[in-house]
Amino acid sequence: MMIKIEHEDNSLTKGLQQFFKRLLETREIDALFLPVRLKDSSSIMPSLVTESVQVDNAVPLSPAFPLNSGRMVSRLSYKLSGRKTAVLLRPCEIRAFIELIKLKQGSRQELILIGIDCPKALSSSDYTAYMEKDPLDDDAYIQKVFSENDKTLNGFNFSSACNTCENPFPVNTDMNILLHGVDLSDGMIVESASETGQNILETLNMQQATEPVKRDEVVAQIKEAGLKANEEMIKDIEEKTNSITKLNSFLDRCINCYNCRNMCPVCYCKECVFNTDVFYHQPVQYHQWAEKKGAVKLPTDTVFYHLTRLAHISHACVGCGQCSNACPSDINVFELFKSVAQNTQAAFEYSPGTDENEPPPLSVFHEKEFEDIIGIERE
Amino acid sequence: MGQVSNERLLEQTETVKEMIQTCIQCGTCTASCPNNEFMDITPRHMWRLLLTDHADAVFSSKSFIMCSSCYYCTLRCPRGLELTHAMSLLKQAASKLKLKQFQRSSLFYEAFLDSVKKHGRVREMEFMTNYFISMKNPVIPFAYASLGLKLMAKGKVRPEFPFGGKGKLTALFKKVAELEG
Amino acid sequence: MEKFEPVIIAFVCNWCTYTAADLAGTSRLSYPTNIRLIRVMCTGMVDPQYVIKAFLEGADGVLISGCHPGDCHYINGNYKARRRIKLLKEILPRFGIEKDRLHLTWIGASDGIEFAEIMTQLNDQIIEIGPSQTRLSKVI
Amino acid sequence: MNKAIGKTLVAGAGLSGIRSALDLAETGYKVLLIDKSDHIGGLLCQLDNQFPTSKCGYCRMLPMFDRDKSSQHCLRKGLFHENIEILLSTQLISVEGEPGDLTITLKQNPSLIDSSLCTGCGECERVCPVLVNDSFNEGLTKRKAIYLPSPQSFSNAYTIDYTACTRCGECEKICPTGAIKFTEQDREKFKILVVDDEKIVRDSMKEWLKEEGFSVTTADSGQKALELMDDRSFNMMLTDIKMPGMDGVELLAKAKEKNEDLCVIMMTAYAAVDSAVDAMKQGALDYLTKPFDPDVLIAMTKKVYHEFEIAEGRVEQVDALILAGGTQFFKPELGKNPYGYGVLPGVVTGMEFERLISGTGPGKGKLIHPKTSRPVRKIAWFQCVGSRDVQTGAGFCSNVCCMISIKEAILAKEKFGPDIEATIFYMDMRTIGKSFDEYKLNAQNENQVRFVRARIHSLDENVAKGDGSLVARYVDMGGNIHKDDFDLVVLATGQRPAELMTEAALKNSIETNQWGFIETGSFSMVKTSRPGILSGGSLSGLKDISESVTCASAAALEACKIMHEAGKQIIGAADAGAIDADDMEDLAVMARENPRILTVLCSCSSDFSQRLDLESLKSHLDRIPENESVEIMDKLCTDEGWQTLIDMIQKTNPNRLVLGACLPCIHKHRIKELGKAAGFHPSLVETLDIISILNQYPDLEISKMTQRINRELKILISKARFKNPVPNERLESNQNALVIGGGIAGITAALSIADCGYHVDLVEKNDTIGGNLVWMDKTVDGLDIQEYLDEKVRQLESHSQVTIHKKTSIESAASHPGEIATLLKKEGETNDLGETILHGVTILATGGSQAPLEPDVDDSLKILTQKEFEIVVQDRKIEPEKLNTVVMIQCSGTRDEKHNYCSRVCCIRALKNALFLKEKNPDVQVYILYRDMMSYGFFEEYYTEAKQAGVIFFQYDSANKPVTEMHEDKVLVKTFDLLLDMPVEIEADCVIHATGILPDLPETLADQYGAALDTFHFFKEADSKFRPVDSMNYRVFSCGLSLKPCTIEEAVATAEAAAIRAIRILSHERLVSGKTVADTRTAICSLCELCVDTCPYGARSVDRLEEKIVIDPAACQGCGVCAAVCPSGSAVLEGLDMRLMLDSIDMVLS
Repeated sequence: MMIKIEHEDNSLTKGLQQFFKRLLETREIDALFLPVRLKDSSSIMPSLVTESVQVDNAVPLSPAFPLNSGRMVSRLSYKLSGRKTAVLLRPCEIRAFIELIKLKQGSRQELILIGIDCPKALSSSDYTAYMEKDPLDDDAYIQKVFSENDKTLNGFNFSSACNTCENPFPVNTDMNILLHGVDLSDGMIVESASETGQNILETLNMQQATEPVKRDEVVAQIKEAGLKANEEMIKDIEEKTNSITKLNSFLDRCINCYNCRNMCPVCYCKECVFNTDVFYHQPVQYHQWAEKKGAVKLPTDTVFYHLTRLAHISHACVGCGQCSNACPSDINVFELFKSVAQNTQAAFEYSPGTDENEPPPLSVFHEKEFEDIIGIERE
Repeated sequence: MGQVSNERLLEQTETVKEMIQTCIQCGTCTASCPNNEFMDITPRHMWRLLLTDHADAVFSSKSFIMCSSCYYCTLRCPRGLELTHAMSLLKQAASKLKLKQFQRSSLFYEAFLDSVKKHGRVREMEFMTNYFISMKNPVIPFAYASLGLKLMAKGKVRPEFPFGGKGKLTALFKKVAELEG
Repeated sequence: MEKFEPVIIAFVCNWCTYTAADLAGTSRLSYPTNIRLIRVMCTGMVDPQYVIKAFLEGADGVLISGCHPGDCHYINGNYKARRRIKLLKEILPRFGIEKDRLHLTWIGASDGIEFAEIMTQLNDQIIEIGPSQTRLSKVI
Repeated sequence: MNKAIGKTLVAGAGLSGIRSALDLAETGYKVLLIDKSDHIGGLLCQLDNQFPTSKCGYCRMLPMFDRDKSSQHCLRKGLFHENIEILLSTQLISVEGEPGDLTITLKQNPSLIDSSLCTGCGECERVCPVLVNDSFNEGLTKRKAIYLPSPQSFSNAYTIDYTACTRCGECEKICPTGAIKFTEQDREKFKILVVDDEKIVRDSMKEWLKEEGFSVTTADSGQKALELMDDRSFNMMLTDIKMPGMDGVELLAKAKEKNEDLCVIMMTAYAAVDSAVDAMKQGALDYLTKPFDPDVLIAMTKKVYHEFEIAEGRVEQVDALILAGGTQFFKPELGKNPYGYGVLPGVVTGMEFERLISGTGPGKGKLIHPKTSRPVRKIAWFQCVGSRDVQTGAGFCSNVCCMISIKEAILAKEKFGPDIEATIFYMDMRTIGKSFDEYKLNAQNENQVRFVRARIHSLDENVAKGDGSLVARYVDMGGNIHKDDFDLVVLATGQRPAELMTEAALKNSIETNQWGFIETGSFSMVKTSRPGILSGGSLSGLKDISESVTCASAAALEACKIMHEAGKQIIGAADAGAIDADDMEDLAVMARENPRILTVLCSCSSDFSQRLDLESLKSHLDRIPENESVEIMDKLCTDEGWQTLIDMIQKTNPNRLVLGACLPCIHKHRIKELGKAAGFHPSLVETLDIISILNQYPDLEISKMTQRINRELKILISKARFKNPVPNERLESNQNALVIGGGIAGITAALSIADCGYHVDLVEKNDTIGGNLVWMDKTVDGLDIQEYLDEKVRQLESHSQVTIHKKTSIESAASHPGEIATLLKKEGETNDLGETILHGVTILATGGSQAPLEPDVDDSLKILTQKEFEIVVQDRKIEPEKLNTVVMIQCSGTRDEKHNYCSRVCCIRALKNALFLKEKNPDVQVYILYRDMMSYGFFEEYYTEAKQAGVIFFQYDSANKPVTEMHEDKVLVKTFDLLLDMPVEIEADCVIHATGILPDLPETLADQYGAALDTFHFFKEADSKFRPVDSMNYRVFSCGLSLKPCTIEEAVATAEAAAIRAIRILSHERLVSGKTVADTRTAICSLCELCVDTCPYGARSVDRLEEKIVIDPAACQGCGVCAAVCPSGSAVLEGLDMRLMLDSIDMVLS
């Protein structure tokens, strides 16, 4: 079913807030999880909200994307809490969460997943700068981002991940808030995407809406634009990193801080193997490497680390771009990842985050597959 | 068939059926048989007919008559069945029952043996003459004419009567007759 | 110029390919000595990291070899290995490590001759491809 | 009191011998494993792949827990186990005594080669002038008289073919280590007497034999010979038969009176062979037909001499004896040889074909014609060569040839391409195993193997073509004659009793059947007529791998029972390698210490130094910081050398040792001693067999060789560096068993386990036990089933170690490492929580039943299943005397889309019922409508018997099944006679359908115990061939009908097998893991469970309470897939962990 969220005091944001308040008041749920502007701050962070009044600070659609909340939702759900939570997530956050479910890091059992057409995001550094320089108010931002498909905002760049995203639409949820192809002057539409979602929407008793007629067309346009941008980006990054030498230079500022992996929503390890004793080498080892090569850079294993991470989770990369966001050395890790993820995902016909019953490609096998790679015939 | 009932035929072939009871229809006999191509039904088919009590069908075929007793089938049968012997028992049955369709062969054998009995060896001309006479069909000799001439040209059949051996086999024939009851 | 002698690492499973290698040994079938065997329990235990490490440390070629499908001592380790090699073949060429530098083969316990042949062919092939970039440039 | 350890002798070290030996050794008994041949592994060493998977899996037979006690490599390389002593080239001579106290005499070939000195360099082979047929390749290739026993053997030691060796001594001269020692003068001690009236014969024989080094005396008459015998003793006499005066036969008798042990060989002209044969009956050993080739004489003499040489027996005291001598194959060259084997080109036996396509065979992995060396394209397989053929004295079926041929055809296609045309000529396709029918269909449909139902009478060369191709003439079902050309014809040769074993059996009064196969007792596949002596594997008739293995295990169970009843002890696994508290402390200290590695290189009396730059090697290795010291020593293989090493260890006090030497001195047991002497665990010693590498590259220059050895040593040093000194894990293990199902399989399993001293809970859902046996009267062999069942039930019910739970089902089960908890539910008790049983093993013997007739319309006793028929006849509701016509329809609802397997027992049951009817009423006409008559093995006799009794068989096609119609009080059966090509209608009083067997193993039940079901809903074996009663969960087994369709006897065997497989776990209070074993670093584990899902053995599970991954160290086989699937490195493979691997990579690349 579809219901309509109308403007509240001529504000879309307030209309949305109203919707979430109603949701919280239904008793169907105990808490909301959504981006909230922190008190006395311009920072918008994902927050767990239990008091209706707190919803007034929620910014469901903002250019801030400080971290992928998929990870946070996994913290909320990896064990039972006895509470029902409605979580609002961007499409890439949903995808990340679905991947985490497959890895037993979270569960949908106590969650209502609410998806939203992606409002895009500025990169973290640009966001800080943008906020300092006359930012748009929340409603204006929504109007702008859903009416134009620009790569910049007031001269600041949307993140590379957003600009090259071919799938900024929610799937795999209980309900979705739709803005693309919707006449925003008339409000927004919430569609149910599961039986649970439908039941909840029914209890809200809100005005029914009809399918936005232009949506398919707009969605197709956005996807196409995303694909095109993605293609260009990949061509570019491939050119920059298509040899070990080039990869060396691409990563030469890396300080092995592992922030990229810490912020990666699908890098679910409690501790990265590169932080374990396996890589806590004997002093003599460094000498031996130095003796072999003449010199060795410390910290070592930089390329090894990045290639390993590609091997471990590129198939699960949801393209959120948080790795680049987190890099203190401004290495565009995201682009590197996405360019490889595209290949690995295609190889296993795997599309991360779309179906929680689709097992991770390296956890399964078929007796008859990839027979072409067996043997030493040259490809 | 007409002249002899299946029941009567079955009685006559009882021993043969018993002999081949353990046949597993593998077909070795058939594939072994050098005369198979002249047979209207294969030996295997024939044994099968016997086993399933279709003796009439066996005797409406002439396959067993075509057996030239080369013993290949007996040699190779995995069940160790004495198939050649079984074939000759069928021939004997046919002869004993005086089945019309086998009359020619029965008479042929009789004429042959008569000649042997008399002379201790076969006298081709006498044997053939007797055979033709017993057939009581004036057309038959002509059918053999060309073959006869060929054999004569090669010296396989001689017009004169060879000598010797007379009466020496009588005892043997007598004994056989005794044995056969 | 000195003839290029490639450095090749072969991860061989304890049950089948290692037996074949042994058989090649006792049958006096020599294969290039620059191929370095590392015995593993099963090809299924070859972590992608081992292959990456080998290439980064200057290997010109890496071979993983185990039991034929269905022969795996551990039932299905070789199938799991196949997926990992497929994965690496999608990643490494992207960075200039040619697909043909990495191979997966099934060599059974009785295939001593095949083992020696494959080793020789592999060596020739890697010579043809030439030295790996990782040997030329120090990887950070 | 210290009781004696139980010991069993297993004669025959092939597949089944190994199984029996390992089962007993794993249980904790001592085993003496002997084999007459020079290598272990038997027939399977010659086969690369086996049906019904066309794959191998031989290694899956190896122990699963306490793995370090045994070898862990391909069984073709050999086997060792701490509890097994292996004697090769050894035969069984005699057995005396009672079960629990058997005295066994063995004779062993003298060893002319000291295997501890032989380095396998191959010089001897190079100089040996004698070329003989290589029996390993079935004579398709040649080998020297000194040779390596099997190409893959772990030990590189050479062996000598005593009968072929000419004792020229070349090898002895060239051997660099002095490993070969001939005792040539012994031949002089062998005294031969030649008796012949012809001087020329006497003289030339004397000359020939003297040349071979024997002492020869001659006599010109029998009288003279006897006189000579009064003077001195002879070992052998060669005598002519026809001599003036006393003839040879008379001389034989008189000579034997003087000297009973004298070997006499008769010489005779061809015409008098009969008298020679008579003489053999009177005690002559053999005969020679004159004129003979000197080579024949010499060979025969050598054979006798050889016997003389090894006559000295070794006497062993054991508790039980398992005969596992396997089988032999029919020799097609004997007898009528209609297929021209040995005469026509391109006619080979199945075994020869296996060698032709083997990687270690003559074609070196390519299929070439053995005679013309041309490529082969068209291949035919002829079934039943020497089976089901009274002309070759074989009234039996050989069980496995059909399947072997299918496998060979598939392999030919798979290995050599789809261009190969494969045709199998058969009579009945006996796909009698669970998945065999499917295998055949796959061969037919996927591999395009052509199946022709025809028996080939003989084979000819296609002379017109002149290319050596063969032409086969056959008749098809329609009666049409075909002539097909083939490049290669493979004869599926049938089974024959193993000669030596049968000989031994006869000598030791063990009963054999009419064909010479060991006869086993009623309802047992392993008990021979002599108590204490058991038959394993194919000795009692050829079996497929799964059945051989099952019988081998069953034999082991019986041996186990004997040893237990005789009060013999086992060596507990926990005690054997026991490490006391002090040692534990030392090890714990060692674990915290930095590695101090001592690397020792043997210079092997300067042999190594000629090929290696040992000094540069030393200086390279010295640079490795953990290398405390690198030493070069000489002749480590000698006792002095070894002592120097021990001294060095004591001096330098290392905590790791890396040894580079030759194979003999790095043999495992010596390393073990060394570990003890030096005070550390043997697993901390790493060894490199340098000589093998030197041998492999005889021409490699010193610098390159040094480099190579350097790299190999570095890998080992890396291993030593990261080796975990902590001892193997020990898992407390519950010692009770749970058997689910009270049919004959469950009863047998429970009794077997209880008889060996372990407590068993048996759960049966009904209120009676006995299962299917309850409704059965007699077996086809005429054995009384009720009597048997009553006795078993009585034993079970009165057994102090058995608790029976009737009317009880399984509510739930939970597995923990070392223990399974099962919650029972008694019928009728709804409220109470049922009883919980804690047990260490589970045996699923839930049985199966005859499939119902679908649709079951008839209640007038006209249309029945086999079971219904047997019951109504017993109840006299049907009186056989009153029946006129009975039709039996086989494969009614089996071997079709729905149940695509052969139920194995129905054909036998049909034959039994048919014979029963004929016995009760000779006038009843019985018709059996069948697809393939599955009267496998010796059951073939009943097929013949039924035919003799006048039962008529109609074969039908699966596409054209018989139909039945009720016509008043008769049933009209319509079928089609394929041979007569005509429809057949039979009016029957009664139609009996063979509906097949359905398993009764609920998926949920199997699942609760970590077992799985196969596609047919039977229990899924861990490996259908090599672990036929095990599940992937090492504590769960199955037997009887829930495992596979089987006869009572076979069900009993599977139950006994399941029992011993269980006992080998139950006998240990603690199970010891392997040194290479999985572990989890809980602190960094994210609990993603990828490792749990990927483990093929279910060794990993999640402890929900503790929130961590737990590992059953005994279940873990150390494959390491868990470590590879874990991105964080929290799943680790101890012993081969990532640090070690990465370090090894660094090492080989530096």
